[in-house]
Amino acid sequence: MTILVNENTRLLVQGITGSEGSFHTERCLEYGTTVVAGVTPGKGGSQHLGVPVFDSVDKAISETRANASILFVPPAFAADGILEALDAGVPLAICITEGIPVLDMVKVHRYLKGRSTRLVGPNCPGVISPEKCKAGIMVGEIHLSGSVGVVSRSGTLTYDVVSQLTSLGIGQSTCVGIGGDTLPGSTFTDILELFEADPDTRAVVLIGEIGGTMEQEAADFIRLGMTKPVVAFVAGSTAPPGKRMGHAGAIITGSAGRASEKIKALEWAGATICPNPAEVGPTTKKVLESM
Amino acid sequence: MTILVNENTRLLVQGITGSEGSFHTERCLEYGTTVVAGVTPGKGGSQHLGVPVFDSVDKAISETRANASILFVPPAFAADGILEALDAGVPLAICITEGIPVLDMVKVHRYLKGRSTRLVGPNCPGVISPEKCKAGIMVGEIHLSGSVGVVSRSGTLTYDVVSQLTSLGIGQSTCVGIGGDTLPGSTFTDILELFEADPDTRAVVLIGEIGGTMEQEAADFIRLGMTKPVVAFVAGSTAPPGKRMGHAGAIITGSAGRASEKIKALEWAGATICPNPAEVGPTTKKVLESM
Amino acid sequence: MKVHEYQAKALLAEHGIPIPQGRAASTPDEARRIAADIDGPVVVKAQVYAGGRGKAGGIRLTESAADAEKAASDLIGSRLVTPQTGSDGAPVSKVLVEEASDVTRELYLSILVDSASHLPLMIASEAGGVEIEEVAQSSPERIFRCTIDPAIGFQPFQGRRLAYGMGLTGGQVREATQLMKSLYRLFLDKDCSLAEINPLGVTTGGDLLAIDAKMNFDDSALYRHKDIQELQDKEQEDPLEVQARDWGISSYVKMEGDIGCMVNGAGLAMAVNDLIQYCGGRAANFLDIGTLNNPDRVVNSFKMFLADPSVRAVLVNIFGGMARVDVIAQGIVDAFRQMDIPFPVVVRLAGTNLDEGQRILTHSGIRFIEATDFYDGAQKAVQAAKGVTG
Amino acid sequence: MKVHEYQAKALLAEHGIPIPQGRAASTPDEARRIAADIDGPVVVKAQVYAGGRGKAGGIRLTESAADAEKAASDLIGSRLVTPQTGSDGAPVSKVLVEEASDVTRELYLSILVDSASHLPLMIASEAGGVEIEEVAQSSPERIFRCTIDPAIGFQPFQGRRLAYGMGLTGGQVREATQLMKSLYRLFLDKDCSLAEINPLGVTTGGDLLAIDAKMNFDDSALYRHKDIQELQDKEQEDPLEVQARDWGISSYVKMEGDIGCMVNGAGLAMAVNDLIQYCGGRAANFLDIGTLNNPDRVVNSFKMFLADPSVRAVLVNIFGGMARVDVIAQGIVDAFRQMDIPFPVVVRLAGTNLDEGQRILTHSGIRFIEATDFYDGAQKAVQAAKGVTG
Repeated sequence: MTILVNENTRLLVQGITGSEGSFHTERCLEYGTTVVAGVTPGKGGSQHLGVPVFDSVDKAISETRANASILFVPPAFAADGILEALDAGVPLAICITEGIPVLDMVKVHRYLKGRSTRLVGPNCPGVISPEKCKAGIMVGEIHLSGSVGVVSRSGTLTYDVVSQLTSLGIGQSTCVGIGGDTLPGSTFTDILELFEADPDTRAVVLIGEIGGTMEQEAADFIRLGMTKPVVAFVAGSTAPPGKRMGHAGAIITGSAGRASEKIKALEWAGATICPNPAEVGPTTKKVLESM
Repeated sequence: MTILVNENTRLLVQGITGSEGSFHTERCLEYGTTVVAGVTPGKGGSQHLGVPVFDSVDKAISETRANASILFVPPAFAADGILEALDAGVPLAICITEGIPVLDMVKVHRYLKGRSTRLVGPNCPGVISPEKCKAGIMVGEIHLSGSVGVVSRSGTLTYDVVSQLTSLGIGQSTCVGIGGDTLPGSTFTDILELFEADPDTRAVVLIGEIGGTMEQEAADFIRLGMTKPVVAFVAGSTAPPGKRMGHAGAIITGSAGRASEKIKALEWAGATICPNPAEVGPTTKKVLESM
Repeated sequence: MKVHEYQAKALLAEHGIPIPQGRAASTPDEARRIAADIDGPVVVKAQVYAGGRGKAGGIRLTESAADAEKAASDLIGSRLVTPQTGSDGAPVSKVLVEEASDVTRELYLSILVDSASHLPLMIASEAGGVEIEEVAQSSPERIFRCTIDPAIGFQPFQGRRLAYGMGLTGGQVREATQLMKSLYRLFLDKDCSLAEINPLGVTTGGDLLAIDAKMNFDDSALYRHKDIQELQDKEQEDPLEVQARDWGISSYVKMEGDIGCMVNGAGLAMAVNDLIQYCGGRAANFLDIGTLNNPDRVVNSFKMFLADPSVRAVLVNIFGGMARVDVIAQGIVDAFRQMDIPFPVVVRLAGTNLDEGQRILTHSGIRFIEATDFYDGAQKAVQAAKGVTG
Repeated sequence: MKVHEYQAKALLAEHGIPIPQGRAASTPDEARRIAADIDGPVVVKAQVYAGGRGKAGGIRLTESAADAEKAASDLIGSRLVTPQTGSDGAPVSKVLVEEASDVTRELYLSILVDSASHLPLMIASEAGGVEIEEVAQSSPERIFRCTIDPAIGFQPFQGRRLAYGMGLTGGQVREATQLMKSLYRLFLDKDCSLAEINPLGVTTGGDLLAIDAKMNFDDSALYRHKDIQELQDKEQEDPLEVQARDWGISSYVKMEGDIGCMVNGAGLAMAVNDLIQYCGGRAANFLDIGTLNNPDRVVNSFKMFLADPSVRAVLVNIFGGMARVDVIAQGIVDAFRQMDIPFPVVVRLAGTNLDEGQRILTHSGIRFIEATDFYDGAQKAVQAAKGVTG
């Protein structure tokens, strides 16, 4: 078992014919992901990378029984793409796009409320269940199938962390990038709940960063609802307040947004904190050995 | 037992200081209803008819533990009043106001979705559980406590029907006016479900009218989900198509809106149909006697 | 509330939706000048509220300004009888003179409020130019629907779905999406109850054009749209219904019998009319005096009965709730004092302040037939109308 | 993106929110003329992006046009040091000259997007004129909040709740509700991330007046607001950060160390900076080159390092995902070919197209220090910056 995606995932790619969409669809196919459909308005009826292309998500789903969608849609059109996926009732939507206006995401969240679709992202690297399904832009080869769940607000930092795990022989059940935006579709807590319920995940690595209070909320869940060990690193200890560090969400606006506050909350909740990002692999190894 | 309102109802009156609000609050108090608060923005802190008045619904609820609200608010402000009641989380809101713009009600319904408040009306006479609580503008004296539920799209026609029942010695558990608008807060089906679940309701009288398809949906519920007998009358057999007969919702726009279609659906579902409105009392009597 | 085609099109144009070049004319001469300005074949279209104008001869294709003048001259001042008017037809006081548009396809597009979802519903079809109900019956698969969630507004993906459903391709899809967005905006801005473009033409150049348009407005929202109120053309309505509205009786519908009815409450009024028919008579009207506690409204209702030559008897049926019986009773007395009532009046009162109401009637000395309940009232009114004294 | 007070107020005024009479001046002479027009006591306010101007002497109350000119002359061209600027202060190139408003109360009003509810949140308090965070700490009961559901928009009942919360009464409640509705409209129309009126004054006449205003805008939405983009005042920003943006590097933050960093991904960039400090060094900047596969962006990053006099060594850390390592490698080679790189460059590459990237670097003959992982990279960069050859 894994969470979110597995060998039964039938992936739909929104924006499949764009350059990023093309590039990563090809990587996903190479990895072995079952990509059943693409959507690019106006290109319905054609084929791209051997995948049938449709004009709309609902048509793609009704004809291919796709059960997950990944979006490579430019920021100005991405919210419309997510709303289309939600409207079509796809169970999982993963939005890679960075730079979606916040007020567009307000609408997306309002529309999401009461629906059963899970949204991951935007501004995220996607989701991978190693050796089963890659629905994202992460490098497939660095992953190894196993029993550690990874959840992160970052993209490339996660690759580094996963590389450390893999090089130590520690496989991953699923790696989830929840993204660096201020209004992510899924939070740490949402994903931790799934890992807690997944029988094949033994431990979880959580990679947080400055800004917002999502790590503090995760800490509450870890303390009250989590039986599995959590290894955590929070990026941005050296970031100055009031400056946006790349990610829209990575900005210290109040004291709660500081790395030190987040680390304190996670530590108090019982997570094992890594003093620097190069320690995540070794720390996870120790935690697993002590179980 | 009754549905919606009973001796434990603590009623709040929105628009208590207006002329209709005043008049009917007084009638409700006379009937024995526990009116605990009124709301009129700008008049908070005063008393009206011996009832404390507040500036806002949330304040009224937090200070008086009101658990139902009735609205006598002019049409231009009524949607705002309903939204305020929903926002404050009152379990039951009864809107008497006629003439609320349809697009205002679209917003109300969107906001209502996913919330636990039940809205009755607008453009309705309200709800009465005889000898327990009157939360409406109906004449209290014509009612008799008993075991027949009454649900109706009409106001005065219901009074007539209730008079017939009472004069035959048939008491009512609760009488609910769902109102004559095109987008009512509660439908026949919603109220039938409550009557079906109420142990002290033995039979239900349903007073429908032309326009829309609410009677057909009720027929589906009667056929599949209702064990108690239903006596029905549908007004408007002589109404010409395309003409609005007073109520915003009483207009035949397609064949489904005709009285004959509604009667056919209800009859097929097993309801006992009254050929004319003066027969509702006698028919109900026969139905009860045959149980 | 309804408006004319030319008014609906003006609203579309204000919201950026393309319409054919043209203007409304009130005289044949004006029609000729508009046609001359257009310089090419024009269509002269009778402006009446009813549909079905084409088959009824209300839409004329003309090749010259002189022909347009002739067509306008035929139409203006006539009454147009269509399947949607009664046998009297509807009076034509204006024609719309428009360039004749070359369209290769006729589509359908509309918005209304869907009572099942409680949301605005946009409906599109590739089968335009006919009544959408017919398409819905014969080939429902050719109709595409999208509800619009006010939380997110009209979204491009919905526009694409409907546009593809209508068989549009390429740049037309974006054009159609923009048009739908504008139509939704108009629908919201003006509190429409229906905004329909039928047919929505696809020109030989591939562009979209609103060939015909129909708009209805929510009566309850007119108070916030003075501009729409001003569009109302009373000539298109039943004169008695216009009269009733002028006298403050908004719920009056002319019917075909001879018993004038005054009832409080729409459901009760319908039931009373049904009951009259059940008892062998026919109502002359539907009249709900509403809940306003104002005796003048009662007096005005009696004025309506006097204005309607078909009325032979009157049935007043009041069950007081929000309306108070004493106020109604006073209104009846006022009516008898202010005018000569030439027909028998059956009165049935019940409900709030009944005793006071009965006292007022009895002490007034007016001549009326008292009824004990509404069945009794209906029977007595039917007898009275037949000339049988009650 | 931030804007000046006078620009924020102009936006408020456009949306019908009352602001004091006044204009911005770029010269003392202009300030004198504006003050003369106002004819009464005026406030001369330094226009800088930072808050805390009052205590820093950036806001001067003057009684005459001559005094206003003098105040403007003091401020324009100076650098204002406030608790929010850093020790260098912020350059003052404009002052806002405004009528001095007599206010009896100072309230607080703002809107931002609440990340817990994912909805716009309106915040009101009767305790205006100070930082709202201080009020939130000391007397949270004086702060009132309403989230705004896009399904229904801002509703009058919310306005009343907040207005009563601010201690307003009578006609002020309706005035405040209208003002809040306008502020919400502005917030939506311009994609604000913050719209704050603090203080919102109550004048001696009982009216509301926006005494000071602050507006921030969502960078991701600027593409649809050319008018807002044009308001940007680059003088108020770090010159290196302005330079970075001009060169297409949107994620650059100047920091206080000596190791220039070029990383792909914000989280990794923060982690690399953290790691450098962990290894005993300090980063000169945060620089995320993002995911665009464009070697010019890499070349421009090196231009940034050359432009920053504090850089003594460079660490390039790329883990290719969406970004491709070969493209980055080509960028590094291009940079070395186009300019003279005077500092040691540590390069750590991993991920997509790694082999091709390494081949490009190795075959180019450029001089760089290779790192095997990011810890190795950080250590080597720290050593290099200290002058220890890697």
